[in-house]
Amino acid sequence: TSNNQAAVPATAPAQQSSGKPGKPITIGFSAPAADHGWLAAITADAQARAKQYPEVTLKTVEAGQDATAQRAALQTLIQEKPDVIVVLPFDGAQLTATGRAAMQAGIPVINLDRQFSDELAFRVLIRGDNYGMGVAAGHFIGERLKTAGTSAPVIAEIAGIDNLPLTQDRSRGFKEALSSYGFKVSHRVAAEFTIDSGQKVTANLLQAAPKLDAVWNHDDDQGVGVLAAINQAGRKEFLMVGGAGSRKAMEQIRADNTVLKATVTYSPTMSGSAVSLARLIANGRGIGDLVELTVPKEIRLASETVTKDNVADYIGLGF
Amino acid sequence: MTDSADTPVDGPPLLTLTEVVKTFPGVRALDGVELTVRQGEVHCLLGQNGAGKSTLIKVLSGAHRPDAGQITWQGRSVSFADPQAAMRAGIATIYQELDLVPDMTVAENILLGHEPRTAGFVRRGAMRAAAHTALTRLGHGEIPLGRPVGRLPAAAQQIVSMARALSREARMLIMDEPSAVLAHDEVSNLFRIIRELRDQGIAVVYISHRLEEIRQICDRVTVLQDGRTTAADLPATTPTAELVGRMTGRTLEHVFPPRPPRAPSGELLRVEGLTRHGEFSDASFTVGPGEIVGIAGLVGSGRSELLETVFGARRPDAGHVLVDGRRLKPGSVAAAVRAGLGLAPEERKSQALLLGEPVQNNIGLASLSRHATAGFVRRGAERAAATEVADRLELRPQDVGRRARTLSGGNQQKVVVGRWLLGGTRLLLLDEPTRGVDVGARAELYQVVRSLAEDGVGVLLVSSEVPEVLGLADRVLVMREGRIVHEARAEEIDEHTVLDLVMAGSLLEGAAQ
Amino acid sequence: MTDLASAAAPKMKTSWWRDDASEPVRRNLGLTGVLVALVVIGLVSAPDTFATSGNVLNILTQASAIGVIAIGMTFVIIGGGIDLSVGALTALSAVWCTTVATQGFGGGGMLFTALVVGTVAGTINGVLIAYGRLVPFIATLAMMVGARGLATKISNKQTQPVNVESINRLAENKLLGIPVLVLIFAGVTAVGWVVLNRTTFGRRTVAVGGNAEAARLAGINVRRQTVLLYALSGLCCGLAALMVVAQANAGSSSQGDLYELDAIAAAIIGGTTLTGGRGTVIGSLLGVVVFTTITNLFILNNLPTEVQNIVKGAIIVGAVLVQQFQPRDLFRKR
Amino acid sequence: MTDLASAAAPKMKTSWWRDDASEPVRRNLGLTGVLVALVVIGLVSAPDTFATSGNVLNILTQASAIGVIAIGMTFVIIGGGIDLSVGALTALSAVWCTTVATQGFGGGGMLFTALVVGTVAGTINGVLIAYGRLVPFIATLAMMVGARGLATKISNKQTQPVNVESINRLAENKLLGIPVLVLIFAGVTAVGWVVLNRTTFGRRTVAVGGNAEAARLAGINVRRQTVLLYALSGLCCGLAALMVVAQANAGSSSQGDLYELDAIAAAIIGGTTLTGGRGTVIGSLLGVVVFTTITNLFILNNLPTEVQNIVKGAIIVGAVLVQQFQPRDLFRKR
Ligand SMILES: Nc1ncnc2c1ncn2[C@@H]1O[C@H](COP(=O)(O)OP(=O)(O)OP(=O)(O)O)[C@@H](O)[C@H]1O
Ligand SMILES: Nc1ncnc2c1ncn2[C@@H]1O[C@H](COP(=O)(O)OP(=O)(O)OP(=O)(O)O)[C@@H](O)[C@H]1O
Ligand SMILES: [Mg+2]
Ligand SMILES: [Mg+2]
Repeated sequence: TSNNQAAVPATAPAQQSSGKPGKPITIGFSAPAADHGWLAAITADAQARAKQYPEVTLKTVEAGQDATAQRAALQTLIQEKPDVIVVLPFDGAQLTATGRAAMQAGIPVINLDRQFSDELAFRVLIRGDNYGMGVAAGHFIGERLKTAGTSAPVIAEIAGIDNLPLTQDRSRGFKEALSSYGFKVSHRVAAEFTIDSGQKVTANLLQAAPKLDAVWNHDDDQGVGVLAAINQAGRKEFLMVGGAGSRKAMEQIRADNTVLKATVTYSPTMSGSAVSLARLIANGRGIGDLVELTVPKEIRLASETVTKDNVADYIGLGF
Repeated sequence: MTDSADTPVDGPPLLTLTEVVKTFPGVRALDGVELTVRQGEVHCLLGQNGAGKSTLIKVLSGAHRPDAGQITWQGRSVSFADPQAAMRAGIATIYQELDLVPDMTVAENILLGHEPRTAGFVRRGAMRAAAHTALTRLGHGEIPLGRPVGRLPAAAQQIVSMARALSREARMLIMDEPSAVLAHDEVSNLFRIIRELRDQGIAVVYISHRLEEIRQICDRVTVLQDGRTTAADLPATTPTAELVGRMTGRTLEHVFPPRPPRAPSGELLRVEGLTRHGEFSDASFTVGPGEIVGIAGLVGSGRSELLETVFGARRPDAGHVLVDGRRLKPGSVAAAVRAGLGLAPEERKSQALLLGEPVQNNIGLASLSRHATAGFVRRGAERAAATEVADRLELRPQDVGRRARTLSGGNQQKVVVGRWLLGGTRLLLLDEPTRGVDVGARAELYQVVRSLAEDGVGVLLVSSEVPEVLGLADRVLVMREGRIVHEARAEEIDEHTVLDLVMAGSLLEGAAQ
Repeated sequence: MTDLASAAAPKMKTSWWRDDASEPVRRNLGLTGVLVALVVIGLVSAPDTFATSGNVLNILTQASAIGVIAIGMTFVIIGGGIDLSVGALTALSAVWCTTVATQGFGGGGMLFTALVVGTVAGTINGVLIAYGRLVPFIATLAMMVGARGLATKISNKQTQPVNVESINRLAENKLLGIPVLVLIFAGVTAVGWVVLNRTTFGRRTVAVGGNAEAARLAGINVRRQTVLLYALSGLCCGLAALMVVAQANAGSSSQGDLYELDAIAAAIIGGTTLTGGRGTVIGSLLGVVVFTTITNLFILNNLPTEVQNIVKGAIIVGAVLVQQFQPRDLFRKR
Repeated sequence: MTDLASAAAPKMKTSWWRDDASEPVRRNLGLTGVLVALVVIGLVSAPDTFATSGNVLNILTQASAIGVIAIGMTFVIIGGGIDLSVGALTALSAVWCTTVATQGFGGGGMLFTALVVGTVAGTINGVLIAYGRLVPFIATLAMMVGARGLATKISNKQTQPVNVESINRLAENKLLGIPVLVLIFAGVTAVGWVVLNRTTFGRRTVAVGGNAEAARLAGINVRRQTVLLYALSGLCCGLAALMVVAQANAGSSSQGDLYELDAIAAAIIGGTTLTGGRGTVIGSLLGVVVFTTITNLFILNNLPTEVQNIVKGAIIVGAVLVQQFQPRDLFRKR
């Protein structure tokens, strides 16, 4: 399945810095459990990555359905004293206390993607760039419409779960990027990161906007539903940009037979990298080509724009 | 029994109702009622099922608000906004429909709404004491205070609601058919209390369908018909014929239809050694086609259980039931119904009726497939059949489209019996069929049962009213502590003997406990 | 006293529609009123988009899957139960009928699978409740959790795209200008109405829900009826699952999320009582359409989600109040 | 006379566990059995982690917030209602009490705000139901949607970190080695038990739920009682909100998600009947602990979620069956 492909290209850098296997290492890993491709890939990539290192054992605890459940999971994990903990929290702020607790217990915490509200709660933060994602989508759409010479275009945004801070960051980036072209978002709907919700809100959205020029959909998972709705309405007049970068989305971009012309990445491979960093920290090493002797405090992935032209390079990373 | 007519009371009017009107959707339940109750008298309300008695007392107790009319209580014109108001004014009520909370204990039910309390905390000791006093006053100290009333038999539940009314400080006590669920001898016990109350100057409004009770306890009688007062302040000595006339507008010649001479031949139902531990044991008897067999016994002697077990509603621990010599599948109502049995259970509301459904659907319930083709109900046919049954039972109001909830108690009973008439039943099991049914309707029901018998239907009748058993049945079984202790042809046995047999049982039982 | 007198007057006038027998009708009248109100709001707030045939059909299409489920739910609730597992069963059927293996059998095979899976799961609910004597709430809650888990396991958390054209095109297809999905919904509603009001099955359902003991003593096999009811609900879920799959062109364990809430809400706002024994198919139909219309209105007017929810809450309350309103309430407490 | 009397008295015809008076006890016995079974499973499957005091306290802490809500829910259900809004009210109170403005007043101010917000919202539920005559399901559903929306609006979709030390440390603080949160839960349970079993308020709750008409005829103000019940439930949500906030060191509109389901499930599995009039506080307490323990077991054995859910469904069914099992059923069908 997808995780293998995800892992393969990520292997390359691993070899350089890892060198010979060190002492056995236990890495605790916790991510929200959700029926969602991206989150599934996060867990899968971490596991695939861990397999690369014979001395590393990855102890995954599924975090259940909400922050409370994940807190319970982490507290149990802390009691088992792994060498490092990699955690993608449901909500950074709500799990900061637990992160801090782990650090105080002498376990370095690698904070994946959703940032703790307290610096003391993590040793390394590695995350994607939600704001940047919105910006990328905004620029792509802006450029396309400008070159097409569309004046006062109708631009719609299909957000994910709306009361997540990350959704807010994405929307903000999108809005600000568009405004640099003098454009604005004229229709904004929010789905739930699920296919169903994607289909429903889009079907309604297409009724609300009889004519569209561009659409940004935050999430390629719900994108399946979004595209289904668009096909059912037989609409073709606009271009659409996806988000996160699922394999299916990239295939559609390559095939270029749908309204989907691009997607802005938010790659789950970061969890693979997090495992590698965890290993380095456990061994007190730094990142190979960097001067520093230890792993830096923060790493932020850039959100790249995958189009027909460069899709070949990225399709391997699609989840 | 002392004839209370020789103690005429002429206190000042405690309560007067003038021109009271209460309408329900489609019905004028009360249509200008006049009523005067004097201090320290026992005032009886008479009327057919649906005459408006219960509605009237609900108006008095603040449970319903009248649409029009004047209520004068102790000389002041009042309108009770809710039951609290009426209670504060000193009116306590025993409602016809048991007004208890099944999952609360006897003690809690008795003091519900006026629990002895300090700072919101129930004083449980005081509560139990008060409850016990109320119960012992009714001669029932033995009812366990800590048991949820839902687990008491109907009779005991009735005692509990009476105890509740008594536990209030009242100037007037209203009793809506308190004797309906009481066995013959419980009633005289009840009368003892009523007289005590009367002698304390408390007015009692008493509703019953049993005219002989009126004779024993009442000072004055008011008769209602179709929500109107047809006669006020009659002396209790008024001849039965006249009372019935005022109630029904007709004259009632005989209550029990004549028994045909011929002894019924053959056998329809055979019960052999039927037993359910703790309820009844080793019951064996037969019922022939066209034969009416009555079962007499005390409340709690296990007659209902026996009936329900014969009907397959309960699974016997031993013994079996045969119809036409073929064994019935034990514990299967469906099998019993297929074999032509029909049961009119004891608790009509909880065991028999779909209160929210039209009468038609209630009557048709047991014979759905009979009026259906390929699973589709032929509603025309069903309606016709139901209407016919309704006519035959003189249902009031006749309209079979009416919801069962809105029927008066007696008429609801008719609906339950009607269900089996429609079902083409060959053996009818009746548990307390005339409970809460008025004189006229009773006679009609007896007629129906008898005519069914004449059409060859076998009938097994359970009743706490010995005269009813003796008057209607061809053969009588006496039950005691769950055993059939005596069997005789109705002509060969009299009320006194039956009571003796029944008593003996309870005496033993009393000794045992 | 005077207030009593004055209170008497209006009573007679209004008595006809107070009559219990006509009550379901009245309730539906009420809901229809609510719907009309929503339409007016739509016409005013989004004049050029709301009334388009496209949008109306869109609303009905959105309502179709959940509507089918709501019909099944209506039967269960009238029968005195409740089914919390409908959402999960939809997901399970959707996932099961979109596995690569199943898709091999083509559209027919997928439909068959969806229906069987739903019905079997529903039957299990029924057996647990009727013979295991579990409280419906708990039994179906367990099924809800379990079925969702099973669905996730089968799909291995992946979205399963559909390659069967007949299914993929189902959502686009129209008959006489009406989307097939809407026609299915209409069909199910019609059948549901007939079954409830014209068949012995429907009668037994009402009897079992209204007074189980009475039904039992009238010779009705209460347990069998109960099992059938939950099986029916499961069947509806299976059908709905295929409709959802057709709309999404994919099956996923995340489908049917919280459908149980929508279905129950629709049935209850449609006049079905949770205590069982009464309810109408038409009411549930209207309930579903009302909810879907509300959502549509929000998006047409481009309202932010949080505002949507606040307003939605208010609308629900308003709707029920409108629907309950009776002139006599002005004069009467009881 | 007296012998007749005794005739009317019910015979002791059944063994003790059939006697209704002892039924709640029996049910709780059953649940305790289930709990014991779970503990055994824990000891076997995770010998070195499960029995640690740390883990046990962890379980109880996890149970505390939802437990407090379940107690309030128990009262509402016994009173013949249901409250779907508890999760949303928790979120609303949590968000409201963590706004920068509120935090200005310190811990006390936050507690006060949380309690007031919860209670007021609960009271609105009660008024809608008792005086607006809305079905509890619909009224609280509307509140659930609306309150969640309002919470989102107030928090402006951001998580609100708490800077008040007293609150942030609340979750860590212990008294005699027992976490404060657990103590609060214990306290609420105790109070709940006393109120239900020893006060007129409690008894009237049972009366209203068991037979509203009887309660009315007995002079109980049914409507007032109803309002109070929902207010109480709201109050519990307010308290729970503060506990959740203390654990998360933050308030968010996503908190309390699906708590309504857990709370209702806990109450019902604890023997409270949805039809009202019957239920026990202890039962609900056990119900919550059972559910939390199940989750904990899964994490200790770190099963993947989908498996967790499948097994969980099975366990729930099993638990209830165990708890219902009565020797008598072996030879007596009724
Ligand atoms: N809640 C109600 N809704 C509609 N109609 C009702 C209601 N209660 C009573 N009625 C009607 O009012 C009339 C009087 O009923 P009521 O119960 O007072 O008669 P009753 O004299 O008590 O009869 P019974 O002797 O059988 O108890 C009947 O026609 C009955 O159908
Ligand atoms: N719901 C109940 N719970 C417990 N015991 C009951 C219940 N109903 C009846 N009993 C007991 O079962 C036995 C039979 O009761 P039941 O009232 O059916 O006898 P019965 O002869 O039919 O009296 P009735 O004349 O009231 O019909 C009695 O000992 C009674 O106490
Ligand atoms: Mg009456
Ligand atoms: Mg009986």
